[in-house]
Amino acid sequence: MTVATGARIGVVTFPGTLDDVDAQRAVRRAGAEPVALWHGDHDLQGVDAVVVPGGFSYGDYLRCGAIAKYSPVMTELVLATGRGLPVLGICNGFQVLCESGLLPGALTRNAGLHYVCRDQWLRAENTTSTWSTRYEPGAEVLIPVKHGEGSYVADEDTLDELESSGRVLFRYVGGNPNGSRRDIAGITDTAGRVAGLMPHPEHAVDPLTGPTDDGLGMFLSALDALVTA
Amino acid sequence: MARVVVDVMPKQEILDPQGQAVASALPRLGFEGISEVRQGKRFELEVAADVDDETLSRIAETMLANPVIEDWTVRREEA
Amino acid sequence: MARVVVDVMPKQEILDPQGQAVASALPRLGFEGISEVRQGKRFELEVAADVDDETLSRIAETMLANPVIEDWTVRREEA
Amino acid sequence: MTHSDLPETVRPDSVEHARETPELAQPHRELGLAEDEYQRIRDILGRRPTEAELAMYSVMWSEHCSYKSSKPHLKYFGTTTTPEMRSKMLAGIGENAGVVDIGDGWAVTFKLESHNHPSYVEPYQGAATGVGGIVRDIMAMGARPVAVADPLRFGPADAPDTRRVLPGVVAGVGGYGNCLGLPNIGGEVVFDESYASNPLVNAMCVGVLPSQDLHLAHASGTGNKLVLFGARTGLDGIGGVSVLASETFEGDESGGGHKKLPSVQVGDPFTEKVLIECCRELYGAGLVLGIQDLGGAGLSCATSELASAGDGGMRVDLDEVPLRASGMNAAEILSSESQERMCAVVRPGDVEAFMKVCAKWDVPATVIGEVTDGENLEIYSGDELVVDVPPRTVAHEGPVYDRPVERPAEQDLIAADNPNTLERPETPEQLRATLLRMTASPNLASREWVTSQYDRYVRGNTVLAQPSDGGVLRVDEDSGRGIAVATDCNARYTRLDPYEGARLALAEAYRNVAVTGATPMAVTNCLNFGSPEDPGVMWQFQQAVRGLADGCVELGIPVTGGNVSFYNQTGAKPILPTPVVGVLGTIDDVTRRIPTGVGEEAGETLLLLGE
Ligand SMILES: Nc1ncnc2c1ncn2[C@@H]1O[C@H](COP(=O)(O)OP(=O)(O)O)[C@@H](O)[C@H]1O
Repeated sequence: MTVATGARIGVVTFPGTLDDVDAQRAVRRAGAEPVALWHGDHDLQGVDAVVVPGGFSYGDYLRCGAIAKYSPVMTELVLATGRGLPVLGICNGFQVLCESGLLPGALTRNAGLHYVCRDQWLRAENTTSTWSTRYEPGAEVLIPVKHGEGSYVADEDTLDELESSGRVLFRYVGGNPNGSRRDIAGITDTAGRVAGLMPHPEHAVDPLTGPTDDGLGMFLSALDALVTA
Repeated sequence: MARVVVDVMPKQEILDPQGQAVASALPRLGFEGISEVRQGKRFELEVAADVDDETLSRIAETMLANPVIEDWTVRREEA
Repeated sequence: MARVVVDVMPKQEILDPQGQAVASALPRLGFEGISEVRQGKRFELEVAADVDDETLSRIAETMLANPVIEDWTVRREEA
Repeated sequence: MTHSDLPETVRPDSVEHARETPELAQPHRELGLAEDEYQRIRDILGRRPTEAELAMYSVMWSEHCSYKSSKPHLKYFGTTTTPEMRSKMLAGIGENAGVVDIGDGWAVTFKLESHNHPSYVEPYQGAATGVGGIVRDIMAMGARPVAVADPLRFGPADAPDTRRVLPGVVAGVGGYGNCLGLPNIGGEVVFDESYASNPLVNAMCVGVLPSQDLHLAHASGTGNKLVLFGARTGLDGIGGVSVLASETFEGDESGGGHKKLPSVQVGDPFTEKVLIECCRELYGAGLVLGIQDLGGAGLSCATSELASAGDGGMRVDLDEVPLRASGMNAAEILSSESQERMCAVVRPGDVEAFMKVCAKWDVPATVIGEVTDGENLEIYSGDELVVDVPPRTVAHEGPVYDRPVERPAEQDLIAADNPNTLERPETPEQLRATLLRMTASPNLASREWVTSQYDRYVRGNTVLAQPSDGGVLRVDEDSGRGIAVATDCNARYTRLDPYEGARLALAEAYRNVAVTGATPMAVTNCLNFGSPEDPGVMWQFQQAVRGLADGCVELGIPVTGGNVSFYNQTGAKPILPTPVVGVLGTIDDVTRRIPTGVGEEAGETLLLLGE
């Protein structure tokens, strides 16, 4: 695998994706090369990791992420995760990963029924996953949330299993913006390589345009993992 | 107690982007033969026995549907 | 051509904030006697005659509903 | 096929048929055309208009499209703008939106638009399609839309109807804007009794483009193709035109299935988002000669404006227009206000490449006509010529009215009732009570419950948004060049003195841009007033235009465009005169922006500037 300085991180664009430019900027800021991946291509262009960014893929009219999961690029992505490719789904990307079955549970309408855009405190719960080693255990970070359907739900057994195996990545603190079960903001797969997160680390990479640069750690963590791999 | 179902659908002449999104995705997934899809809402209400049809219609018309762009129907389900 | 209706409802054990919001607004508007409201989706499909029930179920299960959180039913409407 | 083969109701009312039936009674009054306006159309054409022509003239000569009452007053902006004020202006009044050169090779285009009445009828969709419309105006300049702002006015916060209208409007602005990926960086929420049955939903969009890429909406060059792309055309927003079918051909109300149409349009923000990306790619590849958005008045407006601004004629074939509903007639197709559509003029040799880009984005696109060396706009439905008009008479040479202007007598009374007569808080308790009352006032309370429903982060260039007085956006990541915008209007002041009120709105927006660290450089506006047929309202309007224009001269920045919304009233009672002013500024380096708020460290000095 390539070393971090030459790491190439793919950023998927579906029709209706919005935060792809931001995810690419975050990847660049972290020191890697962003590679644009088009929804209609059966081609991951040999990237070392992939970000599925936020937005409203295909308008999210049926259900968030429901149509995106069928795109050619997702077929390739699901296969590649089987070979260990790190993937981060942010917001709509998280919804797509859940719909695709790469992560358990589902994201439903915010409890308050409104779209919520605000700066949100999160606590790092798992700091050993591919996407979170740069955070101290229990560290609190400030990152924007912006979504209308971000309430994480899963059955009790799944929630217990996520907790006991340390797969809760971040938890909301200082107020739960959407009614997520157990204040869950993000989770990982069993291997800790595929992660999904409702808040937007790519919007917290520069205090000029975001509340903090606390989100950069996620991208840097992935680069670290790519070096040592 | 009775179960009442209110179906709310976008009016025929009104654009239904949701239904359209589903209809155009189906062939891509290999499902042929679906020529049109419209997406609306379904409400299930648990209703006390003394709530009459007129009240149910008023609820549908004022709360559950937006008559400017949606049609609605109310029906009581057999228990 | 046949008209097929797919109803998709949130599972009983899943919180339904939309239905709850309706239920709690009703008394404020003077509508009493509605003890519970659940809100789901209704799809109306125009389907070619040769599309079989199994295909329709697959469409409902894989696309129109998310079985993690939703139940669904498919039925053909009488013409 | 000849006329007589077809039943009355499906036969298109052709130019030929119009010549044959000069006496046929037409529903021009129902379509809002005055007797003399109708006569003028007959004079222009030398015959009665066809059904399709009548539909076209009636929408294009409406107050909304023709500015027939405001034009004589708006001229004042032009006559007061000096060459020096104009020096950074690349496009101004007369184009889809104003454009200014901000330096480093970048141009910025911005405009305010109203969607007041539709938002009262159907708050969510009205507001959503209002945002959609102004965004397409910006796209039509060749720009990438980069931000929106939404000045809003509602009735009293506790009125039941406000509870219906406000949440819908806010959700609509958010739902559409958020889905387009445009950060919301400003706006206003103001409550007043006068807006109770007439809320104001104004929306501003800002776009950026490399200055050499400016696209103006012209159709010229014989043989060039007219391409309609985006959503299909349906029966949306043609409620008014349905009188044609029923009156002209005595169709019965229940027949034909086209009657009682909702004049509400439903927005599809996903289609618009894809349209934005598709347009960016088309411009980037140099595949577009001219472009026009389809807004109010749909194809009538787009075809006549493109042809009118060009140097030739145009031929359009309505059979090529992709329809969403079956059996639409020519007048309906021309008047449909289906959203998310654009019209481009393309060289014949580029059509294939144009279609390829559209296919990549899954955007339906169809050649519907071409530029001709004739003079008229000719529109065919099947083999029948249904429109044959000089385009300028539709788009640019509509009627103009010098409406009576009269300062209302009550104005003196209002002015005499000055604040000196009000009681002042004197004791600490009274001061405390006043302060508490003010903090609790909906007009002063935090707007976070509105702004938290809008995405302000998307695209990663938002440097300042709520609660800042002005929104600041980074335009160039390398140089740090950015822009600032603010919209303002205090309508109560404007009621007291429309001239000073408009100047004040300008001064406030100017200050709000200046305090971010940016230098104000251009102005847009949305002039919301009551009925122009009320001489008192016309006086308010005239005074406000003068105040705004004179203020611009004093500050040395030009009005680059705007919008007029008349007939905002309930019965005979007009809204408070509400000339919303938008100011755009530029900042060399966004890292030097000045955030709003008292500093974070103890011991900082607070200074009061000004008198
Ligand atoms: N209040 C105003 N001040 C300055 N220019 C205005 C004003 N209202 C309209 N205009 C200009 O008049 C022209 C015609 O408006 P246009 O954009 O065609 O109207 P609309 O888009 O509302 O149909 C535009 O260039 C617009 O900028």
